[in-house]
Amino acid sequence: MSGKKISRSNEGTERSWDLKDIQQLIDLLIQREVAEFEMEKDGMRIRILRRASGGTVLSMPTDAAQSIPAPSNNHLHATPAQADAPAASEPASEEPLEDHHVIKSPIVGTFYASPAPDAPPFVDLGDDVDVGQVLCIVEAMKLMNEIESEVAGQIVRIHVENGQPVEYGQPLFTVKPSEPK
Amino acid sequence: MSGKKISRSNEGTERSWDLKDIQQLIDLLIQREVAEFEMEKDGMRIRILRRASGGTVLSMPTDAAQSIPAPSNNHLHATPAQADAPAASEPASEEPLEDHHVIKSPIVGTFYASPAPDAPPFVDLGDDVDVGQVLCIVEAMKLMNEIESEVAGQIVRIHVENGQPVEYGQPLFTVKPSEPK
Amino acid sequence: MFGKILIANRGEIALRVLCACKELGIRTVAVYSEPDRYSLHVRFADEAVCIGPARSSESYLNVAAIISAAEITGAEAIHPGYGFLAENPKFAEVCETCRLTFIGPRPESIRLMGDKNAARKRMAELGLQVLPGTEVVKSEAEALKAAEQIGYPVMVKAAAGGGGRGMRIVGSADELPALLQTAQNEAEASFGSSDVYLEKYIASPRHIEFQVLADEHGRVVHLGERECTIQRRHQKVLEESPSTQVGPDLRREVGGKVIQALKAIGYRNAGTVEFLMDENRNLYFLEMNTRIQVEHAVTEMVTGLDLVKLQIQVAAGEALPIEGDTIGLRGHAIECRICAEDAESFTPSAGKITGFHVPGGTGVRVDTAAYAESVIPPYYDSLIAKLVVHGKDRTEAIQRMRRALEMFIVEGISTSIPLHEKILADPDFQAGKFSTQFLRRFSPNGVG
Amino acid sequence: MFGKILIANRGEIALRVLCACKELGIRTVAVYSEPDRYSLHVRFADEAVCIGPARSSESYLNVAAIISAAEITGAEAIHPGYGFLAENPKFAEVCETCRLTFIGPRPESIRLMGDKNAARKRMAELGLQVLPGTEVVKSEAEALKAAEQIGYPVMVKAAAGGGGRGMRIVGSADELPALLQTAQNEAEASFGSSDVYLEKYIASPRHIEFQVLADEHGRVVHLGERECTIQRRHQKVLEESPSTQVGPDLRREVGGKVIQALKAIGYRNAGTVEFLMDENRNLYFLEMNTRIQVEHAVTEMVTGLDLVKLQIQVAAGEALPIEGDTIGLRGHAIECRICAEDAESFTPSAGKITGFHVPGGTGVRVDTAAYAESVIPPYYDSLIAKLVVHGKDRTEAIQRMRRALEMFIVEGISTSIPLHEKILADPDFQAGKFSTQFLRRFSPNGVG
Repeated sequence: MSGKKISRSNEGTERSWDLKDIQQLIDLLIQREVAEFEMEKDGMRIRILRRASGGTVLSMPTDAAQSIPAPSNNHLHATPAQADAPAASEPASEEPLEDHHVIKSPIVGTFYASPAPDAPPFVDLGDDVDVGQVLCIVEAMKLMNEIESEVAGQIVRIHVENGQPVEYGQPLFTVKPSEPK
Repeated sequence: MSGKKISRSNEGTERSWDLKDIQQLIDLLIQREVAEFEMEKDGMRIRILRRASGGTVLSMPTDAAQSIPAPSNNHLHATPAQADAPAASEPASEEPLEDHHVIKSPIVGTFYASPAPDAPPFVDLGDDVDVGQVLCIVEAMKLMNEIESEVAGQIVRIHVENGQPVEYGQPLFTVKPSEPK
Repeated sequence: MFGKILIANRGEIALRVLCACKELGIRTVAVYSEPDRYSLHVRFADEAVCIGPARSSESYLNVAAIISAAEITGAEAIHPGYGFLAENPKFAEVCETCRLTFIGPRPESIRLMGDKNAARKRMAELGLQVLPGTEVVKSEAEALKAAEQIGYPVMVKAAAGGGGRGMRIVGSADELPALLQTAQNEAEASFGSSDVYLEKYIASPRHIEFQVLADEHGRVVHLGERECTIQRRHQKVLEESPSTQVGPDLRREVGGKVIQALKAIGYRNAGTVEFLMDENRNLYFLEMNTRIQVEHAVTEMVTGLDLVKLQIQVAAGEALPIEGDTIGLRGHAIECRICAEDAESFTPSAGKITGFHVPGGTGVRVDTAAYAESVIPPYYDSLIAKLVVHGKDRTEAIQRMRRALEMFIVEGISTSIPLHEKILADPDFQAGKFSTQFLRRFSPNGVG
Repeated sequence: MFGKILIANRGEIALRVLCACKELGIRTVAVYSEPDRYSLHVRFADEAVCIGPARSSESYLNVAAIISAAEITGAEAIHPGYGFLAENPKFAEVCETCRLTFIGPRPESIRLMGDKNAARKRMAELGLQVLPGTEVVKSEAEALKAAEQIGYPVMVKAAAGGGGRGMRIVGSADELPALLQTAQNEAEASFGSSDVYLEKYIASPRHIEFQVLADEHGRVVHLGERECTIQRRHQKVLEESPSTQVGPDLRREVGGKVIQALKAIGYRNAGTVEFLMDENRNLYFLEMNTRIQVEHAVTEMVTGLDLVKLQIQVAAGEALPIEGDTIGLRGHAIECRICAEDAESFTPSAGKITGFHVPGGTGVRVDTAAYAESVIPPYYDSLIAKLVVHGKDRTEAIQRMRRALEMFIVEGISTSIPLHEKILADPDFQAGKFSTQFLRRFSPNGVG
């Protein structure tokens, strides 16, 4: 989204800021109780906003800039797969581990876990899957689109339920990749 | 009037800011109780906002928070006496020294430096004045209101010119108080 | 026409007057108190003068400072908006003395209407119906006779009273002796005087008002009525035009009487004649407001006129470009007063607005001086925006207002938007069935 | 009436449709691309579905994703807004196939009007005047004869051409042989074909369009005209209704012909018939837009109708509640398209809006999906707001627009507000004297 966070364009002349500098800066701001810090320099821009423990501010986890929140009565937004909805209810499990791979729906449609109503699901939690293995079907306009795994590994989470509508980019499965050989 | 930036054109080359500079700056701001600081220079921009212990930010203390600026074509705002206007033109002299005392107009009206058109002014630059000494007249609704000095000391600045309209709170004189005995 | 006008007000009405001036090519002078330095009425005025500190008595009510501001800026006229100095006859006189045109009625008219009892007597003489009542009643016999004439129910009221004490509603002659005695005792205990009088009692009144405009050449017109029945503690909350209770015949009849009465007192500029309506649609003169009102926008919506421009034009001596009683009211308009207050407790909610989105689209008008990052100071009126809609009929206006309220976002402070949503969703409101008691149903303590 | 409508668009028009649905009590489904996740049309919809990444072809033009979104949410109808899929006959057909009501004309009508040449021929057959012209001219003699019939000046145009190449304006018969030759040579060099044809040349045309509405029961009405002459590179910049050049007689005459022609082709829903007007006020049919247009709001202002609501109602099979040709146009309306672009260079200006204040007050309407802290993405149309005013006459509308532009504040990005201020201040614009060339005077390189 607008991706203006930390854009390092010309990091030649200046000694550019690295993570460690930023960490020190944040610690400094905390220590000195600075509420807001903004700096722009050589195409680089840093903005740090600290929120006091009191201030109820509609923080939208990733897109903190937005002050007008998305609809709360939104049925699709309320599906467990939505990035921001479940964060409150089950934050621990939602936070994808760094090395895990999330398979998202490439289209809008209806999620089917199995090839036919009576058939067993393509995959179950804990199953090992290979690259290219079919994980589910997303039906759009009467077309059954098979969704394949992009990585080899173990299914550690199934984000949606059979028959549930999914939107573009909605997480379907989390796969823990196997150790690279 | 927007003049919300301190832009000192191009002095020297690029001594860029590092963490230590920022730390010193923040400490200075804390020490001097500055709530908000903004600076722009050679494509670099820095902004620091401190929040008083509490949170409810009704503060417009230093104005910088306002993104919609006051009118630029405002004749009264453009008088040299306005706090924010002259900062750009003569920043050194405008910044009142900590121990100096600014005598402001208690009413809206017209400033007269002397008791009558042909008479000499009540006070001149460099004059010593006593507490209660009349410094000028502000005429409002045909009434001549004598403005007295609130401190004893030396007139180091006269902010307005004879016959000039003044608004409530507009600085008239800066007095350097005499040493306390 | 004036070259420069000083606007002696703040907030949305200062902006409203400023808009009219800009459209007429008149330069504007804003005045402001210290906390209002970054207000939009300052931002958009050609000139602005700080007239004092936060406290109204030292700034927006500071006559000397305002007149001085007009003098040092060379303004030729002063528009007082509503509130503050708008109905202060002395201020209007000072303006005259200082050769500044006061954009409003003559001081005499303001003074007459400021004395509510005198105004009622005068308007009764001039043909307007007032609530039937008596002087102080000396005896039970006299009270019974008077009540018979007025017609039951009647209200016994303490002459020195207020706040509901010494007041009794009497439904029939049987009840009168006992209740008269109670009221007298209570009046004696509360106010040190047992004097009471009788007045007709309206159980479920509606508040109806007529907008008028008069020029300096003897022309007076009315622009139809507004329904202002939805009130909380005598503060209007929501207004409409036209009223569902006033048809063309009643409008013509009462409007005509209003015009005659105002011609008789030589009224000029804008004004509003307020009535109480009983269950039989009788209208009783209550009082007259000698200024532009908060709710003038609903009249603008159904007439297509710009009332503030017309105020300025007639103050400059121009003739009213409108024929009396020929105004056609088109469609239906509703205004919601959006206040910075808690919707449950009604306590004011000042502070910084962190997020702000005003609704737009067909038939929606918003008058506000607020914006994202602006600060609502705690010193003044809590009205932060007027949301006004126009529809082809009342049904469409209600639907439009509901969607507009839903799309009005104010973050950082609390507002009365939820209260308005409740009103608009109420079946009785939608059916047009309500009285000044209506809002009690939404009040935790039953105070309307 | 529909229970749920999917809005296949973004920005202000998505919000506009959403408002109409809310007022009709219809639930709404928004669709959005990834960067639009925090847009107001998502915020205010009852449901919202992400349909793809930023690129339009994969989101707002992605027919499969939009149809799927309608299916999974149970929407019964789709409103396409303007742009994107609004004039795509295949999309309208897919909707039909999927038993979704496409809120717009039938696919055949969209297809007919999408072929500009076929549309012109058909409308000429049905009685509308079109620009006189020829097929490809074979010889100088034939060209001279045809030009005589058309009347000078004429335009020689490359049959395969575009972009001004192979085009020559011919003022008289003397000039024709040489210019014909030049045009043919240029056409040959540019397009590999020397074929040219002649068309009547209008030096200072005005762009006039008629708004129409048709229901499914054979009723077609027109809602008067809009003047859309102020254009830059064939993009409308400012629109008005009515046109200073169209009086009641011309309106009735051309409006009547338009209604007849559209009845003949069985047109339904909203549409706009565009004309070029020459110096003698002859109107030549140019093309028809088979959708709601950006500038529909000026027609709403002068008619008091809600065109999007009417679109939905007729799509649901309701009869038009309007009699043909009985529409009275009240007052005058102007719309300025406020775009996120540099006012000098016209390059788009995307980014975050840091300060935002929309003007309000009498006679001002703003349609926008922008707000303070919102981000204008660089992927889509640069239109961020429509500022529309209504006045009792054109003079008042111009005064009102000037003050509204002055009070419209957008910080953080550049907008076309300064360009509009220049247009409104121009004496020729104020006098109503302009052609489609008007904006060249404000362009550094003279490109209008």
